[in-house]
Amino acid sequence: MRFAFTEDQVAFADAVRGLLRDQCTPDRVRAVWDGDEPYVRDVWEKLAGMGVVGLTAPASAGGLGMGPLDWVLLFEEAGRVALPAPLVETTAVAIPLLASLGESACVERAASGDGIVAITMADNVDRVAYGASADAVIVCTDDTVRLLGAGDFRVREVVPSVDHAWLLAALDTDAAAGQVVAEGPEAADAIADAYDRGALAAAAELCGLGEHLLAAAVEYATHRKQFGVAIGTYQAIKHHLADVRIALSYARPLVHAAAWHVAEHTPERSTYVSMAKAYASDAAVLASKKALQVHGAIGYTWEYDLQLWMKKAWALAVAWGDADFHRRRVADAVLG
Amino acid sequence: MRFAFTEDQVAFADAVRGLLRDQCTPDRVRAVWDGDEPYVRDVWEKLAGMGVVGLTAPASAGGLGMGPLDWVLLFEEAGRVALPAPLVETTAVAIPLLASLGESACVERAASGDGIVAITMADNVDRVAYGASADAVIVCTDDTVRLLGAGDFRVREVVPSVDHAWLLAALDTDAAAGQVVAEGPEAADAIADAYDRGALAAAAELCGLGEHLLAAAVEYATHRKQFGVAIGTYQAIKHHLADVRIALSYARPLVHAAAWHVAEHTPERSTYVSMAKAYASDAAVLASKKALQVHGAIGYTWEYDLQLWMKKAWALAVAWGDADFHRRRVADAVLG
Amino acid sequence: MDLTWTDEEEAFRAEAREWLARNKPSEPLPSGDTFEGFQANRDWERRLFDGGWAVVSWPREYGGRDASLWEWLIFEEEYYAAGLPQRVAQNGIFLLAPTLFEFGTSAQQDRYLPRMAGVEDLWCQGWSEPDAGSDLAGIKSRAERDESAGGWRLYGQKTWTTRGGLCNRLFGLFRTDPSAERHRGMTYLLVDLEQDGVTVRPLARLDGDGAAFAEVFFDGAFVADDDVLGAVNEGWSVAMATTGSERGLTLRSPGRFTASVDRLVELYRSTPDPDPLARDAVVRAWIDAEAYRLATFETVTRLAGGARMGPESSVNKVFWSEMDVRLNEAALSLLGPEAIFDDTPWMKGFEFALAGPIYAGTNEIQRNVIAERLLGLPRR
Amino acid sequence: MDLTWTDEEEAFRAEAREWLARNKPSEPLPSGDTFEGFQANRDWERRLFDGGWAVVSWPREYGGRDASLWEWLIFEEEYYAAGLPQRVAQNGIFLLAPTLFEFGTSAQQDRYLPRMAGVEDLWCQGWSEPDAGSDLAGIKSRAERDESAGGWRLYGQKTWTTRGGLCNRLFGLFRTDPSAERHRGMTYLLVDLEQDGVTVRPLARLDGDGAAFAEVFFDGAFVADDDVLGAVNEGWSVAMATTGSERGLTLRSPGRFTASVDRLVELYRSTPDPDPLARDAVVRAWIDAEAYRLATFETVTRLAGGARMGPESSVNKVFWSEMDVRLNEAALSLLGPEAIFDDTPWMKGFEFALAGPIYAGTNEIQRNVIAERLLGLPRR
Repeated sequence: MRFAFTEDQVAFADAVRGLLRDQCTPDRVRAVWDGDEPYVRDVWEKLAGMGVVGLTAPASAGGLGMGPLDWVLLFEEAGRVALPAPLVETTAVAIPLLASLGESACVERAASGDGIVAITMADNVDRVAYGASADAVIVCTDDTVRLLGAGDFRVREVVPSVDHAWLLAALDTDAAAGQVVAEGPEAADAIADAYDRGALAAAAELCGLGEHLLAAAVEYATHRKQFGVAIGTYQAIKHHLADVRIALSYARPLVHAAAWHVAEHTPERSTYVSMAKAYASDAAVLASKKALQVHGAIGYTWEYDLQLWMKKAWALAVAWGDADFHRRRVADAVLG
Repeated sequence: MRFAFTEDQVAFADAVRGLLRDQCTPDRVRAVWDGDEPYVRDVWEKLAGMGVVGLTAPASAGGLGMGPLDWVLLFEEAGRVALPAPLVETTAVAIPLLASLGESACVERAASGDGIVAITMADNVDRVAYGASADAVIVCTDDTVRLLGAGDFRVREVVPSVDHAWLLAALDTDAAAGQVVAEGPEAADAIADAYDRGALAAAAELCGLGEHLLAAAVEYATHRKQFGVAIGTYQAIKHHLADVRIALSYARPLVHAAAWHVAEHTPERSTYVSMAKAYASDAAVLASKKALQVHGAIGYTWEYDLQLWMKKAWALAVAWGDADFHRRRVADAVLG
Repeated sequence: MDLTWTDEEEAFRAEAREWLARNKPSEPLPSGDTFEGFQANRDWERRLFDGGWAVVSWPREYGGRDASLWEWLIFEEEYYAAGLPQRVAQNGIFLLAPTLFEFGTSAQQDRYLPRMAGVEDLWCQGWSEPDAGSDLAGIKSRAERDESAGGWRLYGQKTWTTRGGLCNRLFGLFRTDPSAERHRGMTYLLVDLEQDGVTVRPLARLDGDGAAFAEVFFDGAFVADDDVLGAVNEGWSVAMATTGSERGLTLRSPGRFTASVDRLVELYRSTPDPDPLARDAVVRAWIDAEAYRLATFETVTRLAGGARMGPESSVNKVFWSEMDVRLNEAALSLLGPEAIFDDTPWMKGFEFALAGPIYAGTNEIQRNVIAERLLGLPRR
Repeated sequence: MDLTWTDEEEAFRAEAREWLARNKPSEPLPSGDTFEGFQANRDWERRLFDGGWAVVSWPREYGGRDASLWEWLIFEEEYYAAGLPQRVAQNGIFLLAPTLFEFGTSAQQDRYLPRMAGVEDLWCQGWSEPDAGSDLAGIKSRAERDESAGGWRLYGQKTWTTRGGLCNRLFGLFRTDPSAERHRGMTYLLVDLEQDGVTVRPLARLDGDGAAFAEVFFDGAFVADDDVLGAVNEGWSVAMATTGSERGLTLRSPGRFTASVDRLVELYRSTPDPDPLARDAVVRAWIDAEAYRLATFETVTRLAGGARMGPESSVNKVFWSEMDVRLNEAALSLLGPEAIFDDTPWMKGFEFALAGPIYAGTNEIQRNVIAERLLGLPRR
C-alpha cells in the first residue's frame, strides 16, 4: 500500500503547472471566451511540445505511453488555470480509445498537437464539444465506434455552454459517413473505458478549479476590508472557506484512487470513477458558490475573472455525468 | 384575508402558557421520565379544569366544541414545556373522532380528564402510545374504528421511545374485542381526518419544542464565557441560532395555515398538514442539533434538562409521519 | 383567521388578470438589464402606467389606485403568473418611493412620484462604494456646501448601481459633515445624473447582461437644496427606511416565487422519467414558496393592523434569497445534461439567484442582525 | 501508487481475523460506559492483550507486535468488522501512549505502558474544566509545590472526564506557575485517582450510559516528581501532541466507519421497498466512508515517509464527526417509523455521533484552525 505519486509524476505536474501559470493567463482564457479562438492554440502547441497532449499515445505514435496515474495530476493543473483546450476530450478520451483500437494515423496527428479529435458519447452529433474546431470526430453509439474525418461532417450550429470557452457544436453528417473503427463487444468495452477516463479527467480538472477558487477567495478575504478589518477575520468567512477546504481534501483522494483503479483496470474502476466525479463535482460547485459569496458584488461581474473558473466548474460538474448520475451508478454497484 | 388569531384564541394560549410554565416544570417532566407516573396527572387535571383536555368535545359532552384554530396555539405551548401527557392523542385525535361518530360516553369521560383515550392507526396494537395507562383504546384499521374498553385489552410490554416520557405499549387483545364504532367509507374519512389532526397537533408541538430549544441555546450562549467573552458573541454561534430562527419562523405559518384548512375542511387540508409536519419536524430537529452544539458537553449529559426537549422533538418528528413521508404526500398531491 | 379573498379582492384579481392578458407583450420581453432590451421594458412599463397598473398601492393622484397591501400582493401574483419580468422601474417605485412618501416634502412628491411611476424618470440607488459594501457606514462620497448656488457639490464614487447606465436619476447617501464619522453626518440626496460632473461606467453582470450595474463618479455635480430628502446630516435614518423595504416585503413579493415554482412543476411534469431526488427537490421548492407566501400573509396582516417591519425583515431576506437558489438548482438538476447550456431560463435564473445572498445586505450580515436584534445575542 | 496489500499484510489480516473470530465474546458486549457493562469489556480487552492484539503498533516489550501503521489500520478494520466495540482502554492507548512514547522517561514508559495495554491501569483524560472547554488554555486547576514530599499537591476540578468513574489514573494539565497565564505555566501530570484528596462524581451521558463521564475534584492529592510528563511548565506543548492524535488519525480509524457503513448497507438490503431518498443517503454514506479511508491511506503514506500530522488533523476531525452523524441519520431515515425507539443500535449510534462535533475541540474551533493555519486567513 502506497498512496502517493512517484517523484517523476509529481515533477511532470510541477512542470506543467509552471507552463500553464505562465502561458495560460486569464487574458488568454478571456480570448477564447470572447470568441477570438476556439481554444488556446499557442498553449496547446506548447503542451504538445512538452509531450502532454500526446502523453496517452503509444511511443510508436509519438506519444509517451502514459496512463491515468501519470496524467491525473496534470488535469488538476489544467483545472487550476481553467485551461480552454480539449485536454479531456483529446488526450484523456480520444487518443487512448483510438490507440487501443489500432487507429494509428489519427492518433499520431492528434498527439503532435496538430489537430484535435472531438468525441461524442451521445446518440447523436448535436452537442459535440470542440466539434467546430476538430479535424476528426469520434462518434460512439452503443457498440460502434465511428471516426469522422474532416470531410465527413459540417458544423450546423455552435451552442454555448455556460462556460463560454467550452462550445458545443451541432454537426451535420450522414449515418454512414466516416469509418467504423470497432464494433461489437470490443467496441462497447472500449467505449465504457473511454467514458470512465473522461469522467476521471473531468473530476481531476474540477479539483484544480476548486483549488483555484478557494485560493482566490482566501486571497480576496485577506485583503478586502470592511468595518476596518480584513473580511477574512470574520468567522462566517472562515467557516465558508474551511468547508471548501474539507470538501476538496476528501475529493482528491477519491480522484487519485480512481486513477489507480482505471490504470489497473480493476473490476471496481467505474465505481471509483463515479465516486470521484460525484465528490469532485460537488466540491467544485461548493467552491464556486462560497468563493462568489466571499467576493460579494465584485465576483458577480462579467469583468472580474472569478467567473471564468466558476462557470467552467458548473459546466464540468454536469459534463461526463453530474453528481446525482454518478451516485446512482455507485448505488447500483454497491446496493444492487 | 386575515392571517391572525382572534384575541380570544391568543388569550387562551397565554393562559395555558402560564399554567404550564408554573405547573409543568422540568422536574415534573423528569418524574415521568423516571417512571414515577405515566403522564403528569396533576397537570392533566388542571388542564382539564381549564377546559383544555376536553376542548374538542361538544358542549353536550362537557367540552368547549372548539376546532383546530382554537387549539393549535395551545399545542405550541405544550411543546414549549415538553408536556408529558396525551394531549395529541386524546384531545386532538381521539375525542373529536369519537364525537364525530356519536360515541358520547367515552368522550365525556375523556373530556373531564378522568380517563385517557389512546389511539393506534397501525394495523396492530403493538405500539400504542399511552396504551399502558389508557382506559380506552381506539384501534383504526382501514375502514373500521373499534373502541376497546378497559376490560378488552391487556398490556403485554412497554417499549420506550427515545423520549422516555412517551411510552409505547404492546397490547394483547382479541380481534373481536370491544365495540365497532364505525365501519365503511364514513369510518375511513373519519380516520383520515383524525390522522391529519394528529399530524397537525404534533407539528404545533414541534414548533413549541423548537422555540424552547432556541431560547435555551440563546440563554446559554449569552452567559457561557470562553476566551473571555460570551460564546454568543461568536459569529458561528450567531449563525447557528439565526438558522434555527429562520426555520421556525417559516414553519409556524405553515402550521397555522394547516389549522385553518383543517378547520374549514378544505380539499387541500391534508396537503397543508403535510407541509406543516414536514417543515416543523425539520425545524425542531435542526433546533435540537444546534442547541446541543451551542451547549457543548453540558447538553450532552443525562442530568441536564436539554435532553427532555431534544428527545421529545426526535420522537415527534418521526411520529405521525416523518418529514420524508409528508413530503411524499405533498408531492403526490402537487406533482401527481 | 380567514384565508379567503373577499369578493372585492377577487374582482380586483380578475380585472388585473384580464388587463394583463390583453395588454402584455405578445413575445417575452428581452432582459431589461441590457442596453438592447431596456427600451422594450420601458415601453411596457409605460403601458402599465397608462393602464393604471404601474403602482397599484399608491394614491390615485400619483398614478396609483389606492390599492391595499392585499391587492398589491394579488397584483404581483398575477403579474408574475403572466410571465412578466422584474420591473426596470423597481428601484424607484419600491425603494425610493416609500422613503419619499415618508420623508419627502409635498413638492418633492409632486415633482418625482408621477414621473417615476410613468417611467419618465428612472432611478438608481447610490448606496455602495468600492470600500463600503456590507459596511455601508463606511461610505466616503461627499457633498460640499455651495452656498451661492443654494445646494451641494458631489465628489466621490458609487458602485454596483443597478442599471446605473440606463437611469437618469440617483438617490443616495453622501457625507455632508466632514467632522462626523460612520453613521453620522450623511445626507440623503436626489441627484440628476444628466449633468456635468457625473460619469457613469456600466458594468456587466455575471450572466453577461451589459447594463446591469454601473460605477458612478461624481466630480462637482450639483444637487439643489430642494433635492435633499429628509434633514441634512440625517441621511442614515432616512435611508434605513428604504433598506427595510429592500430586505422585507416589497422587493420580493411571494408572487415571484409561486410563479417560478409553477414553472418548475411544469418542467417536472414535462421531464421524461424524472429522478426521485429531483422530485423531492421540486416538492421542497413548492413547500418553500408556500411557506414564504403564508409568512407574507402573516406579515401583511400585522402591517395592516398598524405594525412596522423590524429586524424580522432579515429573516425574510435570508429565506427568499436562499430559497431562490434552491429553486433554480432543482430545475437544473431536473434538466440533467441539459443544465450545461447558457441562456436557458433556468441557468439565467440560477445566476440571477446567486446575487440574492449578496445584495441588499449579505446574508452573513442578515444573520448577524437576526442573532443580535431578534434573538438578543450579545454584540462583540 | 499501489493500493494493494502485501502478502505479509494479507497474512497479518488473516491472522487477526482468525484470532478475533475464535476469541471474541459469543454475545455482543454491553456498553463499556456503564457500571454494569464495564467489567465484561475489561475482561475482553485483557484477553486481547493476552493474545498480543491489544496494542499492535507498540514495541513487543510493552505488549505490542511492532506492527506498522498499515497493519494497525488492517487490525482496526478487522476489529470493527467483527462487530467489536470501542475500547475502554482507548484514552490511554491512543491519547496518552503517543505522548508517553515521545516525552516519557524510560522509567515512566516501563511503569505505565504494559499495565495500560493490559488494562490493569485504566486512564482518563483530565483536560476540560467547567470554565475551560473550547478554551482549553483557560484551565484553573493547579498543582502546588510540596518540596518536602518531592512532588505536587493538586487542587481544582476537571470535568467531562471520559469514564472517570471507572479509571484509576488520570493524565491532565495543571497550573504549576501561578504567575503565568494562558498557555504558559502548565504541567502535564500523571495522577493516581485512588488516593485521598480525589473525589470522582460520575455523570451519565445523553444516551443514559451512567459511567460515560465524570467530574473529578482535587483537594490536596499528591503527584510525585517522577509522574511529571515532560518538563515542568511545558505541559501545553506536551499536551498538544496528544490532541493531535485525538483529532487526527488514531481516534477514528477508517475501519470504524467502513464497518458501520457495511451494517448500513445490510439494513438497506433488509428494508422492504426502501425510499429512493434513503438509497441516496446510504450511498452518500458509503462514499464518505470510502473517501475517509482513502484520505487516511494518503496520510499514512506521508507519515510512513517521516511527515508529521499538522493542522490538517482538523480537516479530518470535522469530516469524520459530521460523516458519522449523517451515516446514522441515513439509518434512522431507513427505519422510518421504527426510528422512534430508544436502545436500537442506530438511535444509540446517532446519539453517540452527536458528541463528535463537540468533543476533542468543537467543530467551530476546528474550522477556525483550518481557516487560520491551513488557509492562512488572518486571526482577529
